Amino acid sequence: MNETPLIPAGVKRCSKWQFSLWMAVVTAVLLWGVYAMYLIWYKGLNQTNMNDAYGFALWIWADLAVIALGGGAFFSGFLTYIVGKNELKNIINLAVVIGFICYSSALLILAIDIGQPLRGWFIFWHANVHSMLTEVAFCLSCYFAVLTIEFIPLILENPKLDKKPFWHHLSHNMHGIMAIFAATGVFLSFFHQGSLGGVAGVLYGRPFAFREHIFIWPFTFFLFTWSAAAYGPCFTILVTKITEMITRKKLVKDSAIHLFAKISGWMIITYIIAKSIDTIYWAFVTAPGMGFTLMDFYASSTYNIGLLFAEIVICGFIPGLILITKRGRENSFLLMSAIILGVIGVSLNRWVMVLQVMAVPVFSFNEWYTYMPSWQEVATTVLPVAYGLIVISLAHRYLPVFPQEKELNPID
Amino acid sequence: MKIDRRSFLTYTTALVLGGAAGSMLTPAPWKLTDDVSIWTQNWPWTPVPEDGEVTYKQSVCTLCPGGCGINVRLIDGRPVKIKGLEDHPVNKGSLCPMGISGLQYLYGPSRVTSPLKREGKRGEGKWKKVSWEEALGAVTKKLAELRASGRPQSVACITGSDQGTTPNLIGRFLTAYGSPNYIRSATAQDAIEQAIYLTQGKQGTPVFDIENADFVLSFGSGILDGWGSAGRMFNLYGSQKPAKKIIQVEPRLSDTAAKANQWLGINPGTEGALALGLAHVIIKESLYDRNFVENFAFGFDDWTDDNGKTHDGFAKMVKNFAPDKVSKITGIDKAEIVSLARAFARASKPIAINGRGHGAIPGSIDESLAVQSLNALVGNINKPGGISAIPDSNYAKWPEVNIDEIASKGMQQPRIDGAGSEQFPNTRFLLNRLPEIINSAKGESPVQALLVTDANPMYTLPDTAATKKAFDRIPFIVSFSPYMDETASHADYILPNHSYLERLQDVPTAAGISRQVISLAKPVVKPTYETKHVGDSFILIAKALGGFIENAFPWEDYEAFLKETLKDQWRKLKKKGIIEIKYDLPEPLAFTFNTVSTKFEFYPTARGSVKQKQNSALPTYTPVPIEGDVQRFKLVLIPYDSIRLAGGAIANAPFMTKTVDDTVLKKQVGLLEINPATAKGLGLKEGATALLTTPKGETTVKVHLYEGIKPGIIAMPRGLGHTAYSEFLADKGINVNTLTGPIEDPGSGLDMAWGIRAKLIRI
Amino acid sequence: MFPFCFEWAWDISHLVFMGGLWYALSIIGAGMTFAIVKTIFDCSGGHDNQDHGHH
Amino acid sequence: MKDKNAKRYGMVIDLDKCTGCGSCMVGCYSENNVPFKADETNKLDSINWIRVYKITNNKTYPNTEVCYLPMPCMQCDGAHEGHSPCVSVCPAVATDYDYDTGIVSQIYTRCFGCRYCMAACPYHARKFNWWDPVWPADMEKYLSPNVSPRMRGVVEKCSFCFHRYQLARDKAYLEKREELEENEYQTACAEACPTGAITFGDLNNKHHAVYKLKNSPRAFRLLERLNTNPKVYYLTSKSWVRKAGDNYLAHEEPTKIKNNIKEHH
Repeated sequence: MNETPLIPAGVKRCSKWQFSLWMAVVTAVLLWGVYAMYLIWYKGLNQTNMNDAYGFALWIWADLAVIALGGGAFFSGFLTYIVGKNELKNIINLAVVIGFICYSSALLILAIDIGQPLRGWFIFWHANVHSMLTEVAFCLSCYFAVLTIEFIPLILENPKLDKKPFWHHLSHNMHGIMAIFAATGVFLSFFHQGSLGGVAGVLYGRPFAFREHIFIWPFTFFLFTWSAAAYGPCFTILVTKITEMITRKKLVKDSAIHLFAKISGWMIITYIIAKSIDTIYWAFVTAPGMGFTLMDFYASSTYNIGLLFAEIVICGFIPGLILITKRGRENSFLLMSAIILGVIGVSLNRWVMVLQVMAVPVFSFNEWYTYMPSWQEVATTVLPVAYGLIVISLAHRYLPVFPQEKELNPID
Repeated sequence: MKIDRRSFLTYTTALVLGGAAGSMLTPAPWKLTDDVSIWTQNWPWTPVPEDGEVTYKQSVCTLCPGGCGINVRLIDGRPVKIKGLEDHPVNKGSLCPMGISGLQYLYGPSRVTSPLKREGKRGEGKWKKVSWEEALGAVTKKLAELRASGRPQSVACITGSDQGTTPNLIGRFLTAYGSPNYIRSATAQDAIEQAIYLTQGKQGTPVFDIENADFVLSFGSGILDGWGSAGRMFNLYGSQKPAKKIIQVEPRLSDTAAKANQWLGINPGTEGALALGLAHVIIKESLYDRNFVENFAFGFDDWTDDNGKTHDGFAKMVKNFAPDKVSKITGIDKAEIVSLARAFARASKPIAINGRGHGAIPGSIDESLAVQSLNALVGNINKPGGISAIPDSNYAKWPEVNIDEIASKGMQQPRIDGAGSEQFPNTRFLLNRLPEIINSAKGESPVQALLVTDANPMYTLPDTAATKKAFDRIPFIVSFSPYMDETASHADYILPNHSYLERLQDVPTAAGISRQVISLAKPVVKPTYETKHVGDSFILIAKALGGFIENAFPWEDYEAFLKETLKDQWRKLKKKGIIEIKYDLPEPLAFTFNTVSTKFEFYPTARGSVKQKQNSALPTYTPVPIEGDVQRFKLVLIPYDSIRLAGGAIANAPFMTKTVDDTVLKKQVGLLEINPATAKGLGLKEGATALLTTPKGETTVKVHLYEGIKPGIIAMPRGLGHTAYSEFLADKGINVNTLTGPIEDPGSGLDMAWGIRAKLIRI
Repeated sequence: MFPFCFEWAWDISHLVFMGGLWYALSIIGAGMTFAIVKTIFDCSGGHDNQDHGHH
Repeated sequence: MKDKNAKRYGMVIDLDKCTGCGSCMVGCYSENNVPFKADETNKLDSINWIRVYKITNNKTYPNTEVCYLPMPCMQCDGAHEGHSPCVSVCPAVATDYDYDTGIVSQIYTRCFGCRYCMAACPYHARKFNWWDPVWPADMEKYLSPNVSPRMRGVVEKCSFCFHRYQLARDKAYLEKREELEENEYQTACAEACPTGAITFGDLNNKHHAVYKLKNSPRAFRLLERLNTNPKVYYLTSKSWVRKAGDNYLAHEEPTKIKNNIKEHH
């Protein structure tokens, strides 16, 4: 089959065999994950190393992490369509693709994670509106619909599809009202990102997780939305950089990257200040009220105070400060360091807010709970990575993801 | 329009997509989603128990000798729940976890569901299902052969009890057949009974009237760990007055010790010394019951026999047990000893009891005598809140049994286990000696056929290897066990008894209770499998053997036999489930004893002839020799009992094993309790794996660091390490009996071992 | 999620939460309907796709 | 929503009387069709609606003390009644607070196994069915029809034997009685406890034993400082046991801590 009509005009792509080889490797990893997924669905959650103390584990972390990392989509949408930062149009397509991958992965992981996947829809049908998880499920699904809608026009820009009048018009018309979708997406994201923070923050039986509330929302609600908006762009930039590295060409102009990085930097700085205030209040007021000192929560060898330092200083203030300074973000090494630290930082935060919550003993006579994921859990968590690589590879090969690519890489 | 491949693909795609979208508008996908979830709510492999009419049946639990009343809830005749019987005089509604687990002994993979004949090697687990005719026929044939060859005495029978009509029926069978070798499994009750016999001259079931006592001094008795009738003890503890004191003396902080008012950590095996030390203080400070000692006791003061020879009295003898010395022996602080003695003597109704843990091992006869003497010192004999004995029950009216010449000859042979011999005249059964006797026999085994019912010696006897070796020398073993226990799995034939909820059985008074209570265990459900009441099996074998043996069993079956032998009592028993024979305690100041002196004998004269070596029959303290070289084995291993682990003939139900803590069993490995200080010296951390070696065997264990155990002592529970039963019990932990061995009490022949030396190496 | 599900209650929580949900769903639904309807209209209007300027 | 005749069923467990025998656990297994596996030594995948913990005072031999601590579901009221830690988080209303009895229910056929309730419960009262339950060799025959066996993939927990409440109420209804007698509705664990350490009844009813017991100076609740407001009370005469039942800062004394939340009446 001749690929040429499928590849956007004016850009160069690697050879078919090279691409096929790459896809074969990634597909093999994907199949490993699919096999694990089959085992889990067929035999049940006994295939995992979760237990009654660790009901939430690797998967919930993966969910929270991918949604935070996919936060670049809603935030770039917000900046582009609502704030009017048109420069970001050059990166928003990728943000949407990443968002789509992240959210579809999150939904898949949730479907694996629940004990009765065939009853999963009860969360909608029998919704308990007071549960943070209900809010997560609704907003996540709705926002996934929005992301799909945002992704469709990009798919329709495939040269072959674009030739069909219906798809061409549809793409055009969807573009026309994209601001409305984007605004809806921002609204939904605000809530589900927040609700994911709320998932831990409302657990008043878990002193490590519980935070004071503003109205019905715990602090973590706002911190999660904020951190997703702050660190999501880091991941978008990181994926851009990795794609550039692999394809060995520049895909997005520095102006767009630097603008995005700068906004991200300021979001990180403000977030980490808020997070610090939250931590101080929690350490000195909330936790002691329940009979805990801060160090009680960091009394294990795995979960020691170094984690808190890493999260706030190394992966918070440092990348934030790099990104808000012009010289920092314009130095490619510092920029890369900052966005990598940022991605680690938000993932670490989500890890702590899921796994450390479970690990901390609430009774003085209990030991710290330990957990090591089974290979099935690891494989199903790697599965979305493989899936993401496949989608990004296909999208990059066949769709005009980077509007500036042609201009930056003219074909002689 | 030309349909080429491309447009075909396009149209197909459009059709599929359109079809999918369109079908969403139909009810089909929604209905399917709903149906699928309804399916998950009704998975065919998740059982739905049938509902029906609720009824209750009352019976008695016979899983242990405790004799607690049970109330069984049934749905359309199907038992679904067991709870304690509220108005039963033994347990008053309380029940132990084993009793509550009862339904798991009715069904489950451990049940033997039909007669089995061994196919492969012994213990290999290869069986052939056979008919009852074949199984009974094979046993009859073997027994007939042995009789024909003039060796009826080479048939031995091991049972769990010798009280009640079923054991008596089996005893009658052996008598008619011609074998004196009826052997009851021994417990601490044997030593206590003998001590009571020696001091009071009464043969009977011991009574500990803890109900009415106000100060309970327990020398290691696990009164809240399953000692005696567990239901009764728990009920007593729960309803006792706050003023009642429990003092627990044992090297390990057991559940009993944890609930006691005071726990005294003692060097294991030195309980007897402590009892004498307490006696010392009580006598020295004149705190004893002068009236009882002066008027109703013999041998307190020095006395002169008919030959004019002067003997030391108890008072003189205990002068050797001053607190200083006893403190050194027992490891208990001198001041504690003195204050305990005073508190015990000054209490209005103090009682001292012994028998370690559940009482699996009889223990030294001197120790039991010392404890009985302590009770006598405070005048606590034959009165409320004290110690006495209920005469062996004789409610069944047995017709005389006539025996033929072969049987008569057989019955005149000495017992194989040596009980009742010149060496051990006061001991009735000595199962612990059997393996050694068989193993050391020259030529063929003195036991040619072994019948086992309500007992599991292959598991419960200390030194499992020796027991197995002995059993391997017995050519013919028959088990009547309803469960595939260790002994059954080494048998040649299994003639499975009904499970306890399926069979009729009278249950006589259990040890400890101050009233004579005979209860009737009634079938709450029809037999589920092809099993037969053990009484019926014996009657059928007797009938098949013919002659005098057949004549000794003129009844159609066990029920008919029960009806005829119990006579009047039967109607009452059947109707009420219980007959209670009021046991009247003698009036105070009217103490009469059946001893030579007609008094309570601090100096047990009946013991005189066997204590020649010692010159005196007085109980004294000589350290129980403990097996193992102290240089090689620096630690001491003691077995302990837990209410959540059945260490006896009937093993744990899955529910009980489920309650066992992960500090006792972790996956398939048993945990050994060790004091952190001792562990540190051995470089062992919590959960570390170690090799445990004793003179009897070795095993891999994990260690559990426990402050509640005396440094230098290590402890393992009884009840784990089964090799038979099912996956719910087998190969979990180690059977502590594989690591220990019996030590024969020179006075009684009973096993008096309390532990064994051991070595622990980190691996 | 519907008033006929038995968990439903006419309380503030349900009104706010489900109100928000149905509001968002309506916008998404209306937006997509609009885009599709307009596309069909655009196509049936006989416009050649070449006539449209590229966005 | 709340009936004026509403009950608040609760439990008082006398730790001074508990001997750790495990009868409550076994009584519960057999009452509630709790499954069992070949290996139940991993207590984190072992289904127990009531679990007896063994705690020690951490002192060295011979000053060591042990206390057994049976823990069923605490049937928390939460800061305001109905706001139990688990009920408020269940996304599918599979666990609910019954305002007539104060009992937190679990609907197995509704639960889809997200385990959020387990994360929310500080008492580890909630257990997940990691496996399909199996009753081997005819053991299905002893299952009670009053409690449905659970399928794999759902959460379960102590229900204060709610089915017994229903049976007692049905009986009272047939006999045209409005109120239940104290002994008509008792949980299986309270019934099984051979030392009578567990007392069960309506905490609001002056005539019920629990009413008096919960006001004993020996009474306390587990993790009260989290404001879970449990309906299971404990009695102990040992200060170290009381201290182990909650978390305290170094300078704090358990009896002097005022709880933010008072129990409801």
